[in-house]
Amino acid sequence: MDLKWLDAFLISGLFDVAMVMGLALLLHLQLGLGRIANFGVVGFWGIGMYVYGVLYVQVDWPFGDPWQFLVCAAAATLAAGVAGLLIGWLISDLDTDGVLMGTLGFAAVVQILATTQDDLTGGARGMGGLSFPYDIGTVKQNEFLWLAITAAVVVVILLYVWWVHRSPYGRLLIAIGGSEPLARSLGKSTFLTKLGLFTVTSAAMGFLGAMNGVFVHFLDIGTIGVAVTLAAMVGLVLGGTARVWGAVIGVILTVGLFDIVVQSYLPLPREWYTQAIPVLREALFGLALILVLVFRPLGILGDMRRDRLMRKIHGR
Amino acid sequence: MEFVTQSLVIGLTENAPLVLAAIGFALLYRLTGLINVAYSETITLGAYFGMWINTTYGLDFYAILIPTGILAGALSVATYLALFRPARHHNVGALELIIISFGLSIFLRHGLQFVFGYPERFYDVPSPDTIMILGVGVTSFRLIALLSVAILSGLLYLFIQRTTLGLQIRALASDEDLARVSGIRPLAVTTLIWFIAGVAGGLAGAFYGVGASVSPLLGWRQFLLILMVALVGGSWGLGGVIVVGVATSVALAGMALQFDQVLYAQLVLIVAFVVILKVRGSKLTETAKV
Amino acid sequence: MSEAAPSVALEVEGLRSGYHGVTVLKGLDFAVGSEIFAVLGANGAGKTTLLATLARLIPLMAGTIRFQGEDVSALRPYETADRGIGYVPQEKGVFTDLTVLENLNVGGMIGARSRDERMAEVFDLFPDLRALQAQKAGTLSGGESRMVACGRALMQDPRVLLLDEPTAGLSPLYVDMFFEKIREIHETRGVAIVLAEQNATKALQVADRVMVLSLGKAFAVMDATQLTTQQLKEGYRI
Amino acid sequence: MVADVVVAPAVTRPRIRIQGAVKSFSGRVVVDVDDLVLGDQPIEGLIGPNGAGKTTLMRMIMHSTPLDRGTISLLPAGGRETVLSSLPAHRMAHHGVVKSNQVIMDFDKLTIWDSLLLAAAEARYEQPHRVFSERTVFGRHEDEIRHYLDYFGFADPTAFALSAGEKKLLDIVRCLLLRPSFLLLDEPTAGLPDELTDKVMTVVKDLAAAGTSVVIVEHDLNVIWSLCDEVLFMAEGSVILRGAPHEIRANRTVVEKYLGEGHV
Repeated sequence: MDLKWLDAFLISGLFDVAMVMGLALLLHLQLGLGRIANFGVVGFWGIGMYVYGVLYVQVDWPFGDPWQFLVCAAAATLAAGVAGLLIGWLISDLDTDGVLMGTLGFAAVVQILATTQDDLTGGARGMGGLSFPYDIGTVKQNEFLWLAITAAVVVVILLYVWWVHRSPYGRLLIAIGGSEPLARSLGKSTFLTKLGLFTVTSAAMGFLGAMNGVFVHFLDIGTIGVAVTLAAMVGLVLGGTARVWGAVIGVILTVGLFDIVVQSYLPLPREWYTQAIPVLREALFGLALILVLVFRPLGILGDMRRDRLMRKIHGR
Repeated sequence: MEFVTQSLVIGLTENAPLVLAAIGFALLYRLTGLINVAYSETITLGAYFGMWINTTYGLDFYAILIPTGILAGALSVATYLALFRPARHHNVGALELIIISFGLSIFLRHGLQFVFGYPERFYDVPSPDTIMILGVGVTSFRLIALLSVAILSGLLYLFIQRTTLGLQIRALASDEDLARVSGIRPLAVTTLIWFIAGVAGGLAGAFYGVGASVSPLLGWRQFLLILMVALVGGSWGLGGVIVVGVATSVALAGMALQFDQVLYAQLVLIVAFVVILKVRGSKLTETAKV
Repeated sequence: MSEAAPSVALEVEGLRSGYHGVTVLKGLDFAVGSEIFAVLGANGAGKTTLLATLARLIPLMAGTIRFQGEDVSALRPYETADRGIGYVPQEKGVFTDLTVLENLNVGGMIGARSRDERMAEVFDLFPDLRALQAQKAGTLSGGESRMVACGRALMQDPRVLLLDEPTAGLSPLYVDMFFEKIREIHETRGVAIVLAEQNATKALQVADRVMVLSLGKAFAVMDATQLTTQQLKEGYRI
Repeated sequence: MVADVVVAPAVTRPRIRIQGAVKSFSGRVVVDVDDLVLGDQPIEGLIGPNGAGKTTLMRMIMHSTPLDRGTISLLPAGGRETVLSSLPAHRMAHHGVVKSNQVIMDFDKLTIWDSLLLAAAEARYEQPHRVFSERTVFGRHEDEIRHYLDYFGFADPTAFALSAGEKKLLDIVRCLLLRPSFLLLDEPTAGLPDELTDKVMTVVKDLAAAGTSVVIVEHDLNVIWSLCDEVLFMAEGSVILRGAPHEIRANRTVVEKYLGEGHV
């Protein structure tokens, strides 16, 4: 495979876009449909990444890749799912304030544990030793394949979200997001539904975290900061929290525009790359979040159009 | 016994600004119902304002408190008038308001980083003396900070509880419609609240800054703790915030002494607070509107 | 107190209003002079909506409200409060987190006369409150908190007082006392009173004129003495 | 307290029994029901002056307002007694106990079809792994929903409910789709035009004739007098009278409580 046209910047830029898009799509289910503001996305993603990394590197597995990857990724997914179940149980009957505290607190707990358990995680020094579960040639070819796999996973998530909108489950989530007491009076267990939603989406976030660990090869507590949550949130909000394609469009316009176009193709002073650009990125993302929510709270795509959807799937 | 006194002294002196910050945050929360994540940047900017006045004009630390408080208060009011009030008028939901404040927090924090860079900065103050209290060495600054925070908290408490303006604030927080028909102007009173909260946050920032150093992450590092103290303590009023704030400070110091890693203390506190919220939350499921 | 109120305190024309897109009041016309004006009607007739609209808490869908000749339809509640409309809502008339004294002080922020003087008047009117000053209003009994709510509104020195079912849920002893007080407030202070009430008998004992509301429309507006039991029963649909 | 108008309970009708149920808000007792059985008659009306506790009692039955003390239990037609007051709010509908809302409530992001499919859908299809079950759910409930849509004449059921009347009606149809065995209606006709009120009442009568127990709170007493088999009169938190509509209507106490004593 000739990948001359593809430079390393572009691959990692595209990978970032795919990763954040996956998270934003999952956040869409929580925030856009269920109206649960998860401010701890990075916690679930991070716990997946670290569980994967620690199991992959520290445990002496009797089998090699790809089984080693699959087993460790499954464990990471499970761990994130259990965390989602626990956090979901804690916050499902709390209001937005409680949800903010619980999810933000969980993200902090994950970061604290990654720092303090440094005999396992490498703490602030970081942890190496991860690699792709295959070897098909050059570094670039390996990275490209992983990018393709990740993109496929994101497409699967997108399809799932697309189907959720067309299912009784999605309808229930929208109802719960709209009025929980009313949904309860119709016999719906809002608590269990939210719990299930949190468990499933968190597990998927954990799986994405594991995939990220594979790509970056090196785990570092700096990567599990609030920037991940922000990127997913700003992408989703810009595109439209309530729409299936909101996360896709929004993430392309935020992370895509910044990580690929600005970083790779704009002639910025060289010394900016180490410190100034990431900082500028966050500041701009924060600003975008404010501007969109004040002036167009439903994002580019606007509100969900259930009337059109109902006509499409059930006829007039 | 030594452990107890150590925890008390260290906790109170090191974390005194936490109480002040939590009071300001809780006031805003109780009156406007808004969880203002950007409050952490009010604290950070307070620290920067203080440092800027201190190093530019060579003023004594105590002389800078008044301008610092006013600047931070003005900043807080500006965010209200420029952002949160228009957002309310656009009928932005409560959840979106929190996300807006989250965005503002990130914007300000990273804007500061962009302007000032990462290096930690310090106030230009004479190096403090160390005083022994109950067998624990404490710098004079921290001691005075504790004293100042205690006085400021007391003044704030008196202002809210005893003055006419404070009464308007509490009336508005208690029942907005009834306050309006009683002749209270919501805009004026709400602006006042944002100002007071800003002053409290800014001064807390100045005390944090002079006690250690100033960096763009100063406020954000404290935010979760402030949020937890305000949410859990706030249901018992301002007094509750103060009590929970002090208890948290002491517990933090005590656990820091016990564990080899300070982070474990935070870990325990986060878990404890979320569990408290959960237990109380289940009890508070009062009448639904169905 | 001695100063006489203008002959027409409130004039209402073509008033329509309601909540959540439901029109509750379907076109009301009436005027309130210096008198006790009782608004009678069964549950859901629109009494509470009417008073909240007069207090400017609910926006008008159509019509005008004039207060002492001035169009107040577009004013905000605190502006009408400043001009002299006092309002005691149904049930939720007190700041539960504040003490009795503080509740009264909130009302006392409006008006030119000294607060102590007005406070003394309120305590003369409701002597029971004197002993309860330091108590949180949320811990009071129903009758006590109604007195606080009334007292708070009176501290504003209103020219018109809107009372929404001041005796709902109170024991008979308190009910009698309250209706005496309403009469007293009107007579000694010259305050015009709009009294929403379900209990027709009591209201008719103190009112000068009555309006019977039935499903959002004025069933009858007339002198209190002329209203017949049959008309009332029809208005209430019993 | 309850006047001794003894009616032999119909055996097959589900009933709700309220025992020693007390609820007070900030010190004021709003509901204090000693022993009350609802559902002996097909349609029972609950009336009373403001603040009598009617809506609160309904909410207590649905357990959306917790009881201070006492129990509320369901005696189904041929089945075991269920203590409702110890169940979470969402379990009521599973036992067939359903209530319409006094205040207009709607899911503003769901269309009319959505809202009705939501009410009709079984929990087993609303799981995260069953995202392909829409056709099944639609197929199972399409006829029933179309029946109600046609009957009440919704303008465009694929769109959102816009007017207050439409939302109110939607709320009632949602209740009907839950196949209630015990239906509580809290002011079902407020805000509805007359012809729709009649349609709602016809449905309620049919439902009652088919074995559902209906309890209705309504301010428009004309509806109560014409529709109910029995009327319960509530004042100061308890039911002080029950009887046939004409008996209640002629009763001195009722007139007194509504209009005040002396107006008889």
